[in-house]
Amino acid sequence: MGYNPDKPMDGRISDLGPPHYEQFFPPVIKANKGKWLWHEILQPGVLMHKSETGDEVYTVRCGTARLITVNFIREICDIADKHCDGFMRWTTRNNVEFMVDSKDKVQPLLDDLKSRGNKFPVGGTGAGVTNIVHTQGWVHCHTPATDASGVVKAVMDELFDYFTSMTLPAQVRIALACCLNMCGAVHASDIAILGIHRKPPMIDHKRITGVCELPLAIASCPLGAVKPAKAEVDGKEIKTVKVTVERCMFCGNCYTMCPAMPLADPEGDGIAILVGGKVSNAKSAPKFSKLVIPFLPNTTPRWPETVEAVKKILEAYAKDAKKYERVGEWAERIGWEKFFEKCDIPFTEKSIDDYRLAYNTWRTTTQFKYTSHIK
Amino acid sequence: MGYNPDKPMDGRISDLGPPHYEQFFPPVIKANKGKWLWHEILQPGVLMHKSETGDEVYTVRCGTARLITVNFIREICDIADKHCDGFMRWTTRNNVEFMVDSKDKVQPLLDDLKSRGNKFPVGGTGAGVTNIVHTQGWVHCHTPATDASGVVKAVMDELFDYFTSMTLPAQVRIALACCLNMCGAVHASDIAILGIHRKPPMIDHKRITGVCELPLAIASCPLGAVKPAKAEVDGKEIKTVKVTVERCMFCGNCYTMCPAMPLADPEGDGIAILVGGKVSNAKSAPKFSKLVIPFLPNTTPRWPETVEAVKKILEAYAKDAKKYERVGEWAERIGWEKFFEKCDIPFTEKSIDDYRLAYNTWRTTTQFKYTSHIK
Amino acid sequence: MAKHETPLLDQLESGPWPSFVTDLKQQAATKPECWDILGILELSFKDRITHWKHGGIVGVFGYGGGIVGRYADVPELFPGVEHFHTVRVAQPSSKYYSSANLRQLCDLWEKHGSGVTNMHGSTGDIILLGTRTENLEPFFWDLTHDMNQDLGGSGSNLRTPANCIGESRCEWSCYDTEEACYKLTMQYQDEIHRPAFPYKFKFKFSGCPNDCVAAIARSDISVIGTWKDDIRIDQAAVKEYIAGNYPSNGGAHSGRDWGKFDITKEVIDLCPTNCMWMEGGELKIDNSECTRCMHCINVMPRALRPGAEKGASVLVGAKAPILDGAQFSTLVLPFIPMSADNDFEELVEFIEKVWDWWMEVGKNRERVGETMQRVGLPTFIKVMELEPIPQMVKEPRSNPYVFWAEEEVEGGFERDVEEFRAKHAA
Amino acid sequence: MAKHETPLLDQLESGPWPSFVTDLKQQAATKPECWDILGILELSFKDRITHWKHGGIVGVFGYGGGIVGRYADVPELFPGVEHFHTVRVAQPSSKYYSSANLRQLCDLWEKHGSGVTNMHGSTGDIILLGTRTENLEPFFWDLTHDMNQDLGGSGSNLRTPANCIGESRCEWSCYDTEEACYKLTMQYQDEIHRPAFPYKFKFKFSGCPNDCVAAIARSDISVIGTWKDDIRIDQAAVKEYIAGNYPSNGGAHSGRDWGKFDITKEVIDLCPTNCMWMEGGELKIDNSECTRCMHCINVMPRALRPGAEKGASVLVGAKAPILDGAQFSTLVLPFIPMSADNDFEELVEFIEKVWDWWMEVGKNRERVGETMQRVGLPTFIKVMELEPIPQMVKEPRSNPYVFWAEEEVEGGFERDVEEFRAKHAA
Ligand code: SRM
Ligand code: SRM
Ligand code: SRM
Ligand code: SRM
Ligand code: SF4
Ligand code: SF4
Ligand code: SF4
Ligand code: SF4
Ligand code: SF4
Ligand code: SF4
Ligand code: SF4
Ligand code: SF4
Repeated sequence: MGYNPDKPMDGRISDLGPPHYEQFFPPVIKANKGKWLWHEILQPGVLMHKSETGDEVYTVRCGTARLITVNFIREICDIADKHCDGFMRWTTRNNVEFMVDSKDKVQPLLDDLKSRGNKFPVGGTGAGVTNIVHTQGWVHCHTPATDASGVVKAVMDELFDYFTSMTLPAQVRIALACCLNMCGAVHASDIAILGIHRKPPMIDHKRITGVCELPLAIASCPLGAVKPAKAEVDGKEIKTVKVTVERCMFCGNCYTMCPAMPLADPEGDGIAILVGGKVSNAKSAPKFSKLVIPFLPNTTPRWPETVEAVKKILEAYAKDAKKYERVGEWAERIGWEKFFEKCDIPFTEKSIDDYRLAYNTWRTTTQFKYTSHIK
Repeated sequence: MGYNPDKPMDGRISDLGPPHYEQFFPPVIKANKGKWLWHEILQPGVLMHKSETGDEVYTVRCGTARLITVNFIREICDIADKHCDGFMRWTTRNNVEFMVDSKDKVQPLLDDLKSRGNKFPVGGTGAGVTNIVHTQGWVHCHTPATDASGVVKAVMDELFDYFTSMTLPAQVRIALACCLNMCGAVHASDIAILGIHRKPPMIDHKRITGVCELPLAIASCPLGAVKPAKAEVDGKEIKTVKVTVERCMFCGNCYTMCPAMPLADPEGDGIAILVGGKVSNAKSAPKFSKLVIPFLPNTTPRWPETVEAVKKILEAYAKDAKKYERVGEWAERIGWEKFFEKCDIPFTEKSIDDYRLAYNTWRTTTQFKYTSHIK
Repeated sequence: MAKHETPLLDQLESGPWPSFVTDLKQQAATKPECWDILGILELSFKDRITHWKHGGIVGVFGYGGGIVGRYADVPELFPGVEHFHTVRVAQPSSKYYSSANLRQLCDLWEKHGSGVTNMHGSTGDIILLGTRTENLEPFFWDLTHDMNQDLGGSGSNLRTPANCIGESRCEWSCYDTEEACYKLTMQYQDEIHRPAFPYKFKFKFSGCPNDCVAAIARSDISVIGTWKDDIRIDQAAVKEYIAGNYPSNGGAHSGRDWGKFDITKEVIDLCPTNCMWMEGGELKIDNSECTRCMHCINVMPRALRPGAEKGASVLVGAKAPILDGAQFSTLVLPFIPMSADNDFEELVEFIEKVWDWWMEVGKNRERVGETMQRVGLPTFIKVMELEPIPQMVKEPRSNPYVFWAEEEVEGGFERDVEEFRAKHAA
Repeated sequence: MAKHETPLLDQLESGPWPSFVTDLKQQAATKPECWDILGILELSFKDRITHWKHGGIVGVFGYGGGIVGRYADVPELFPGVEHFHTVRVAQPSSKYYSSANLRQLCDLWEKHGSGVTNMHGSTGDIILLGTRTENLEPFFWDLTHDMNQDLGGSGSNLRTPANCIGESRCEWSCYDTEEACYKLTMQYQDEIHRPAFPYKFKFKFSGCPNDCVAAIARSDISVIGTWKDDIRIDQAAVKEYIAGNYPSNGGAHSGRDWGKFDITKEVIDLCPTNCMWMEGGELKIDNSECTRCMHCINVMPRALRPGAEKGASVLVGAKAPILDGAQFSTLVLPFIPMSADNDFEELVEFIEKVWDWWMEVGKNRERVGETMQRVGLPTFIKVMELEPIPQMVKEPRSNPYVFWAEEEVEGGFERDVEEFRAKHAA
């Protein structure tokens, strides 16, 4: 049987939801759910969880590109079939995890993974760098200001040793979002790579009629930069919009609402670096990432400026922070003026907030440290 | 000679500025300015400063009502003449200070002060409560929501022992402002007593013409609650304003701009208590005071509810805080939920910010303490 | 389809990190449209700009979500990706799979689509990347009929909920995140598939405050495990840590020599509430001061465990920065029980209250966190029929701009200005 | 004038704190209008409302400030306070006085006014409380001619500057606050007396970060002493503190038994930057990490002193909450020298730059801090021709909403949509 276009509603099934998770549990997981007592990371990428039943589960975590093919998934299935009773899982950061129920099964699994070239790097645990949460970029989306998978590959190649080791003061979470919509949720990452536009939208008057609801386009702009206007198209006056460019901060929301207002541009677009965000409630409350480098160009295919910037920050942090200290906790302890100095990042007025709640970020105390910024 | 109303500009002198301070220095101050090495508070209200020249200056600090008469000032001058070579000063919190240049002159001065009844209480130093910075209230101002001098007298009577001793964890600065203009700058005090209105302005249509510039009155409202309107006065239609009462938060700014919009009301007006502000940069940065009791009535002549509330907070703090910890530092360390519990203050939605930068005060972490608030 | 030159992308084949370029090239052997994926991406690398058109409304009958339409803006160059819609397939809780299940999905996607995926999307779905409009219904038919599986969410509706691994492999989980995620996903299939909300809405479930699914940053309703009673201490194990016999932080720091474990420096001094101390060789915790931040437990997993009276905190309103700046979720329910036995009744009741209100007052494209900001937290609390409690805020307001309702003020708001003037000359 | 019954006020005569009621009653013996002050205040205590009319524009010729007009709204009951204007007399730096000077002022005020004062007003002035319009010029004549003194500020002009006691009696002062206050007050007499600003403007001068004149909370330009080099340590005195021979905090805590002085708990652990430690019995400070908060110096005044290379931080924009909420001043110049020898040139130059700009762009009744908020800190810094430095902010922005100027972006903002469409089909 199969889908019959002539009777599309015949036999249609809907609202099934996802499959029940339990059917996919490896046996040791099924037997011990809710009974785990403690865990230990035996080596980078290898976790052991101990159950009150005495059982143990060994997890081997591998980095992936996230953008993967069915070919590749089948290879993952092969490995799972061979070592893990046919089960596996993915983490919330796009790593794949293979689980075995006894210690002696770990090394054969590791050996197998290793034998497959650079496809299954083992790591991403503990005080290291794990996989970069990221988004579509030029592979799929219509609004990106940079690519996603390409930048991630370039950065992870450079940080690879941090993925396969646990030498940092704490876990470092890197994320990438290719535009201000922030599907990569970079707003709360230790290091965030954010695609940004820097040119105001063009108005495609020829196309705007029909594809845009003008009032929605006008309302979309948080700064009121989109205004009603008229234009001549093919000799006829049409209703359209215009943009007050001095008020535009390139958020792209107008383009989301109106396809006739593209902003992307080879020169205008690039990457901003934000740092110091975190999600967990451990020690300190969740923190937003802060903008420290306002712009780096889209130098394809390997974004050397971005790779370099991320590495510089990571290394300054690795050198200076205390054990357990997340990047943001470190920056706050030493003071942001010292952060810029230690990371050797020039401070620009672009890092000074001038949006809605800006006053809260102004320094309203005499407490500051002397740095090279003070001449 | 003297002022001649017929020739007002004749012989007029202006822009003289204040007298030069140096002529008012006690000799020991003049000789040692810029040379002081250290100080010690010998007993509450008595300071000793040591100079690198070996000189010492002993300062005796006395509380005053601030609202004082020339009679009273002359009495202060008598004391200064008798003990201090005719010099004295006032502090930034309205205490009067008598200085002598040797230790043996201190006791006679103290004895003299003591002999004058309750006029010259000695204290206000160190880890105690010093004078309450305050404003005009019903003695002089047109916008107060409470009195100033009366409330201060009632509160200081109750806290008197804290003025004459140094038993608190740190200095506690209390301030009072009789309306939201906050001339008493209560926005950064350990404990703040703030006069608040709670009824929207009335509109005196009969009077508005002439005394108000309507556009200014309309623009004065931060929430846009003041709108243009028309009214009939003596059979004639006039331009006036109306107030959308649901949008009014009783700030009084319209009344400041327009005398025909009085808000004061015996039932509506009263006192809010804010706590945890500080000015100094010692240890922690300056902090704003936070609203913890939204309303207490104007129970003249001694405001027992207000006195009681201030005392309760002060005593909870005295009992619980660590040495050197200001009220706000204490509240932040224990958590505001514990503050309300320890001070036995009911928490109301009025303490939850809903003004401009409100989101910054929302709790965006899972970190909280269990208190009786959680049922 | 033609093989394209990809000199720029080729440079992404070297280096130790897995290369999606290599993977795509290998897949192209059996799925030639992958050449066009590589081709159009190479063009973007050259032009430094995307080559996808804006949006495109496609879907399967009866669903308002689950598919994101996409068309190439250079279709003549890359006909294989002229249509390139993504399909969001709802993932199972915690993203466990059997190879049987995945192989079947791979076969389906090879048949109906490009053979390219994201495992997984940022929200949590299985993202099947690229197919033509005419393939959508056949794929959906097979997915439902052959695999008994379904699409996830997109558009102004409930998005596919996600959860941390929870009790299935984590010792700290304070409730069954998998079951909660599954139950609520099943219960709200209609809300997932048929747009009825002002804007998107997300649930995420973490088992403890470490928040491994980033719920507090990325979901409109964040359900984060916590406990009510005391942290469970195994004093013998504490001693082992002190003796250096157990690795600190479960071995997470073993790659560098940080010196001998120092319980004072590493645990007691880093406790944000300073509520721990050593006494007679034992570790003590004043649990009434503890904010359950997890730090001490993280550092000494063999000695410390969350309490036994478990449940969750519910926080509301996280979102990305468009338009007013990013928001974390705000603590609204400090503690609720989370039990599958009563079908998570307390949570469900709260969720539906939030929706009822938001669907009524939320503006078009206004996330619930933005609606909360617009009406103010006090109003939100009131409409949720909750008691205001200090746990909802970091600190009380510092401005004095309090609204008073007429009925709260003795004598009301109405006053007679003539009467006033009789006592107060103008 | 008639004596009034004051049963409510009478209750404020008891109690240990000095009673303004008693004082006023005694003054009434020679200044009978004090009865009317008591009378109208008693009426307010009874009615629980003020009995003063709104404003009233009065003053002395040629000045726009210095007098606050005030009229009773029940003049028939209390004719002695029908007019009740206050006069703000500029106070000397640090509010030192000779009895001769004060006695003369008292005589003048007894002659021309009510004999009631505030020592001092919140801004710092001597407040002479209550006189009639026709007395203003004669009082001013005598004040200027007989006493060589002057009025302070009110209205939309520079308000009377104020300072902490500074070097004259405080060992911590990092510049001469008295001289700075005096010099600038003299220099800006015109700005004080003749309204030319969008709104009020205040200067306050504190000698160190303890900020005893509350500059950071209450002045549009806050000048707060600080230093550049190292805290000066007398190690012998440190030992005395440790031995318990010197009282901690200059004896400020001597009223309670806090136990033996513990330098670790009381100083080192409370240092906000954790930059202190003991080594070989000596106290060490990593001064490059110190933020000069004063805590350690406050606690051990005999052992520690500010550095020798002194000056001030300049912060801008403090104000009370009307309209947008209160503001503290924001750090704009981290360090400037403060020397009377060059007439505080660096400060004066900055002040005038701020004024030039604010007078041009400030709206009516907009404090400079509000103007800063309206235009944004980056713009303010630019118009002040300052380098943006991280010391100006607590932390970098967390939203990504950066403005880029056209000239900063390669290729500028102008683009041709036709050209774009040629490469990107719509
Ligand atoms: C597998 C995974 C959950 C899942 O459902 O997939 C997971 C698993 C564990 N997390 Fe996590 N965390 C996972 C994502 C996260 C996230 C979410 C994210 O990064 O987007 C966070 C919040 C990140 C943040 O704060 O920005 C997270 C914050 C933590 C923390 C808090 C650490 C801190 O100092 O802030 C801990 C505790 C610790 O590591 O000491 C923790 C601890 C753990 C433990 C030790 C829990 C346990 O007892 O099993 C697990 C192994 C940790 C390890 O890998 O070192 N996990 N963990 C996720 C693995 C992602 C990956 O592939 O790298
Ligand atoms: C006399 C006066 C200055 C003046 O020009 O008049 C003054 C004088 C001194 N202050 Fe002050 N302060 C004076 C108002 C202030 C203010 C302003 C205010 O309260 O409005 C503050 C900021 C208050 C705040 O933070 O809210 C202030 C915050 C300090 C601090 C910081 C304390 C802290 O922990 O935050 C110190 C240091 C200390 O006490 O350890 C200090 C220390 C001192 C010292 C010890 C300085 C010295 O070496 O001489 C002086 C005696 C302190 C005492 O009385 O215990 N002074 N001091 C003011 C006395 C007011 C009064 O009559 O009570
Ligand atoms: C596919 C995915 C990125 C990815 O590569 O993983 C994605 C892709 C898009 N997101 Fe997203 N979002 C995705 C997770 C997120 C997340 C993360 C999350 O859910 O945890 C966020 C931040 C959290 C949040 O919801 O605030 C996110 C915040 C946005 C926003 C900003 C929403 C806001 O309120 O600020 C938009 C803009 C919009 O809705 O118009 C957006 C819009 C979009 C659109 C539909 C583009 C648009 O402007 O209409 C993207 C389609 C891309 C494409 O061509 O396929 N996407 N988006 C993620 C969904 C996969 C999945 O279902 O698993
Ligand atoms: C007399 C004094 C209170 C006192 O009892 O000490 C005072 C009294 C008045 N202040 Fe004030 N302010 C006084 C110091 C302050 C201070 C404190 C300071 O200067 O350190 C502040 C807070 C700091 C600030 O400037 O922001 C202050 C913030 C206000 C405001 C709110 C200004 C704002 O920008 O938010 C107003 C409202 C206005 O300007 O219209 C105001 C207005 C007023 C008016 C003129 C009433 C009005 O609405 O027009 C009051 C006249 C009262 C009267 O009848 O005498 N007063 N005012 C203080 C001046 C005495 C002096 O010269 O020494
Ligand atoms: S972050 Fe922006 S460009 Fe990237 S996938 Fe999301 S919406 Fe598209
Ligand atoms: S990009 Fe953003 S700021 Fe610029 S016009 Fe569009 S909506 Fe407005
Ligand atoms: S605080 Fe308000 S009522 Fe009090 S003196 Fe100032 S302006 Fe007048
Ligand atoms: S009191 Fe304030 S909020 Fe109310 S109408 Fe007047 S200006 Fe507006
Ligand atoms: S959030 Fe807590 S319960 Fe869930 S996986 Fe992370 S550590 Fe475990
Ligand atoms: S969970 Fe956090 S707050 Fe509680 S005792 Fe442990 S470290 Fe302290
Ligand atoms: S501010 Fe500093 S210098 Fe001025 S009096 Fe206070 S402690 Fe002394
Ligand atoms: S002044 Fe403050 S920051 Fe500097 S060493 Fe002393 S306590 Fe630490």
